[in-house]
Amino acid sequence: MDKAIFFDNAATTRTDPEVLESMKEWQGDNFGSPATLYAFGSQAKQAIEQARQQLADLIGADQKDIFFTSGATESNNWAIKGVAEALAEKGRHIITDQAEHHSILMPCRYLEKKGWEITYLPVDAYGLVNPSDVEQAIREDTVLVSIVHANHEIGTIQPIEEIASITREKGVYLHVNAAQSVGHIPVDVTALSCDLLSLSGHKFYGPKGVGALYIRRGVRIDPLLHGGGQEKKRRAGTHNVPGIVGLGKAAVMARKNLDAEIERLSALRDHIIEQLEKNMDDIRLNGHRTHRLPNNVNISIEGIEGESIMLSLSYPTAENARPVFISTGSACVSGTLEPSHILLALGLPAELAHGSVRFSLSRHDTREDADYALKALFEVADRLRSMSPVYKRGAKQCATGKSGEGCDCEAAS
Amino acid sequence: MDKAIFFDNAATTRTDPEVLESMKEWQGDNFGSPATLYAFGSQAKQAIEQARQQLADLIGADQKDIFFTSGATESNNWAIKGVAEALAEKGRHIITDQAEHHSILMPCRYLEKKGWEITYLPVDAYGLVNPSDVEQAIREDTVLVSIVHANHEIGTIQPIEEIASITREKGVYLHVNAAQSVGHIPVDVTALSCDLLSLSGHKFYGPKGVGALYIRRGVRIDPLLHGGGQEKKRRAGTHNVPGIVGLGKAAVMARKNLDAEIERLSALRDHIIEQLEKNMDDIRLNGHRTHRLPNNVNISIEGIEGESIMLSLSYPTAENARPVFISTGSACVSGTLEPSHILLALGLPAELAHGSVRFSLSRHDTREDADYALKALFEVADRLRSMSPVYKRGAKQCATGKSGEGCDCEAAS
Amino acid sequence: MYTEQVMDHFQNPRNMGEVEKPDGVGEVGNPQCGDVMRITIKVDDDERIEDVKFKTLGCGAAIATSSMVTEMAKGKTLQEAEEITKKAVAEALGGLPPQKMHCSNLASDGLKKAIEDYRSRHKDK
Amino acid sequence: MYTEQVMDHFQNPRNMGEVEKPDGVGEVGNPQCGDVMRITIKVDDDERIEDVKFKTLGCGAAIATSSMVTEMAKGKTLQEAEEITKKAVAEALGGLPPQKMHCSNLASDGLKKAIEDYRSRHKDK
Ligand SMILES: Cc1ncc(COP(=O)(O)O)c(C=O)c1O
Ligand SMILES: Cc1ncc(COP(=O)(O)O)c(C=O)c1O
Repeated sequence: MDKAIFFDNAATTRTDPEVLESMKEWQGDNFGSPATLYAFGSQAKQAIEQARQQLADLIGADQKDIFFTSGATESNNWAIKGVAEALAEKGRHIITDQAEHHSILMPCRYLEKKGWEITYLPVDAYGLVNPSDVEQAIREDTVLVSIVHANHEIGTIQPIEEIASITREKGVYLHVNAAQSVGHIPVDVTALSCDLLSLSGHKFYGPKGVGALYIRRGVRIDPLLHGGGQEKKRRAGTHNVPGIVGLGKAAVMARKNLDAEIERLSALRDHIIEQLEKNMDDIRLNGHRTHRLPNNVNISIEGIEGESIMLSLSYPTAENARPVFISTGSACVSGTLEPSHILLALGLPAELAHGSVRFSLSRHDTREDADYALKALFEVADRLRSMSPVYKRGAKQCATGKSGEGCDCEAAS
Repeated sequence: MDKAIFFDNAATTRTDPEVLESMKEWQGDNFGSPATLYAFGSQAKQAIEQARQQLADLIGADQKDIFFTSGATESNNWAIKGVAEALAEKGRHIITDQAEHHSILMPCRYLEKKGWEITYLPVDAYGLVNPSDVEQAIREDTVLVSIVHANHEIGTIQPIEEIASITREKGVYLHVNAAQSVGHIPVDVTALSCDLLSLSGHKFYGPKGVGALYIRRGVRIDPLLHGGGQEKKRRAGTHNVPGIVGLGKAAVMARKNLDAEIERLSALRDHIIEQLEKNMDDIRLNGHRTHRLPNNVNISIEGIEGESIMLSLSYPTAENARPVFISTGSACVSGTLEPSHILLALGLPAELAHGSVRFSLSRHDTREDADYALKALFEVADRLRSMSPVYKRGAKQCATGKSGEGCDCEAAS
Repeated sequence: MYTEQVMDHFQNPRNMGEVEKPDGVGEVGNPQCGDVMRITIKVDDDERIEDVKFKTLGCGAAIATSSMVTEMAKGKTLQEAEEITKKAVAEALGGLPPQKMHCSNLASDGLKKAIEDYRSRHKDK
Repeated sequence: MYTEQVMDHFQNPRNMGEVEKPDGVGEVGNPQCGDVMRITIKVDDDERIEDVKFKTLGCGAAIATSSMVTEMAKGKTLQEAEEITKKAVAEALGGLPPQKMHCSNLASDGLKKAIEDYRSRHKDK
């Protein structure tokens, strides 16, 4: 197999070899648990405290406010359910939005079943939450606002600072899911002014199965994992020392490369978007053109369906020897019959959500890779469109059944 | 430093080099997420399904009933809070015992605050739960009984089968925390007849940060981590593929060596106990002499305190060049002022709990290692006893202040 | 997740396109659901399917089952073709992932609809 | 977690044992709490601590602070010795882990009790 092009880095990234290297010592002779007293354990303890500092440095936090978890899903569940439980006496209302990741929406839905009330704010056609919507939604009994920093599917970056100035004034906690932003764009808890922030190692070249929750000092939150006294009794469980050390290393590397990578990847992203718009008819960019992660491109391709695009790209052919791995918001891959709830939240008709593809780039990807993938995509899209019973060039297929320039789809999105 | 003797394997074990080897592929070129469709992800999916089967084979389960978690702490929290929430309508009473691990007791205490009622059964002088106590404690509104398979501190193995026959008859779920038993003694969910079972990779030479919860088909339990559709929508979060693969490998290795290791370690354990009893005055064995993990020795040494023993052993000296790492139930290491709740639950006076030391052995330890550690312990104990203002040979120091052969401590335990 | 046969039919679809001057046309599905299938047939005097083609908007399974259904239908009498079940199509492809079974439903539905269309036109005559 | 000084005093305790025919004895702590400390002192005619020894049941910090307190007290007048604070002992050891501060408390308490004992005996005379 020729070298694959992996453009699905929003799903997971390749653990950096230096990160793997940093973990080795703690998988070998130095395997002791940091909770123990003897010399052995205290080396492990120093190692995780160093990692805590490294991660704190990346996000501008006090290292005392960093709590290691098994990943962003745990951090998000902890933030939402932990604050809800701790403040249940004060109130049972939580605000989030319709375009959040499932690891935010599902805990919220669960709380709904248990008697909490959740407001799911709309987002605009670019996926942006309107801060004044947040302001209007806050009530006496609101205990938490949870908004993602950067959307994993469309890359839209939310106006967190503006939202934070509202939650701060109203005395409501703000949780930010930064799983997609940490290590990719500047994330500074002081600048963002949030109270809680989630992150996941494998989203920025760190190991899988490790993440963290930042909890600003003084924030009231119940534990999610109760047990031993680890993490100042706030998150029990034997420390995953190699994972935590790897997370620290990933933080150091991300911090060092951040500015250069943002510049490089933003240029690459814009090049891809430009090429797509130049070479393909009847496509649309999903998400915001500038308030956007440097590594995210998401388009809808009219008249064809995402899984078949993804599948075609992933199988090498004689002409395209390098497999290209991407993702799609089509229902066909979600395991349900619904396309991406995020694309629908933008107002996109279902058929355009089914026809969406996401490129998410990594620090390893070059312009050559991008051009290769683009060429492959053009060919695949042509082939699939030639098979499509509905696609007619320039004639937009709409939910309403109308087509052409003046169709309702444009208006709706 | 001369080669250390690590006798704290109940805290954590060294990840086996073969396990580390098995993980490499999934940390390198094959880093894709199993939740994706393309070829890449489906290889990862196959790998985790193979690991699921390997783990299922070790515990006699159907692979469909295995759910991967971040470790036994998560599994225990999930089992207890998940069943409690799912069956809250049926009743809010849970039964456990006083000698459980904190990752069981703390979720229970938390539920108490939230309106559940918990019965903490006593244990006998050996740490055993009496099945008829379970029977008597079960009420109309009891939804769960949670009993550890093997105690982490004193190694006592509970009569799970007998307890299960009661819970089964009464129609109450039985959860078994098998963190210390899986990979060390036979664990078979069919023989044990339990409904849920927790385990942790790093307790049997697997990686840290990965574990599993066995959930018998049909058992009603809410998720603890809500989010993406992983693990049949019961445990969200990107799969820790290398960790899961390593857990599977650890299961295969444990299964292969189980019988031989039980025999070897039981003999080594009994040798250590014999030597201790032959060479030291005024000690007592904690836990059961035969219903005991093959790798656990726990004794109380009168007149001295555990942290100082542990500390002395861990620092090499001219005579004892090899550091020996053990643990203790003394308050001095618990971070609180209380000695081990498990030793107290046996009826042991606090001073004997402070003076307890635990040897927990691994597959790497030889008789030579044990003899070295014993000799070091004898010397350390002698030295510390010579410093002790209370130790007088043969005169037992009691909580009651009485001493000598007829003292109340014996009666109480 | 797909069998080799599925991938083969997906990447090298048989009978893709539209029969010229078709005797019957069947269109099923809906772009909002992500699947649309259009089957066109040419029927000979013995009521045999002389030619059949498909156009499909949909996932890998939808395309592969379309291709397979046309292969299976070609040369069959209308009655035989109507009896091609969703299960038969899936089996001919070496199986489909459970969540994809509805796609293969669509393919045989499209064929049935084309045959119905042929019949309704010929009733009129 | 312990400083080098703590480990040094723990592994090579100074003044371990009992002064013969002590002029004052101070015992503090309780085996149930895991710490017992017995300080014995010999006081010269100028009310200076001529000799001082300890016996301690307890953790590393308890033993190290006992050893350090005796070192600090030796040669001091009773009044000076009484002024040895828990903080001073901890500092002399290069610091103690926060959760261990109560252990160093005990050491200076034991010394104070021994001095009190001396005084109460001498009041009688
Ligand atoms: C925005 C966002 N939040 C949360 C998560 C969950 O992270 P993890 O799967 O590492 O728990 C992801 C990735 O899956 C994500 O993209
Ligand atoms: C009996 C028992 N249960 C649960 C646990 C928790 O396991 P982990 O720390 O891997 O979550 C441990 C070990 O710490 C244990 O010994």
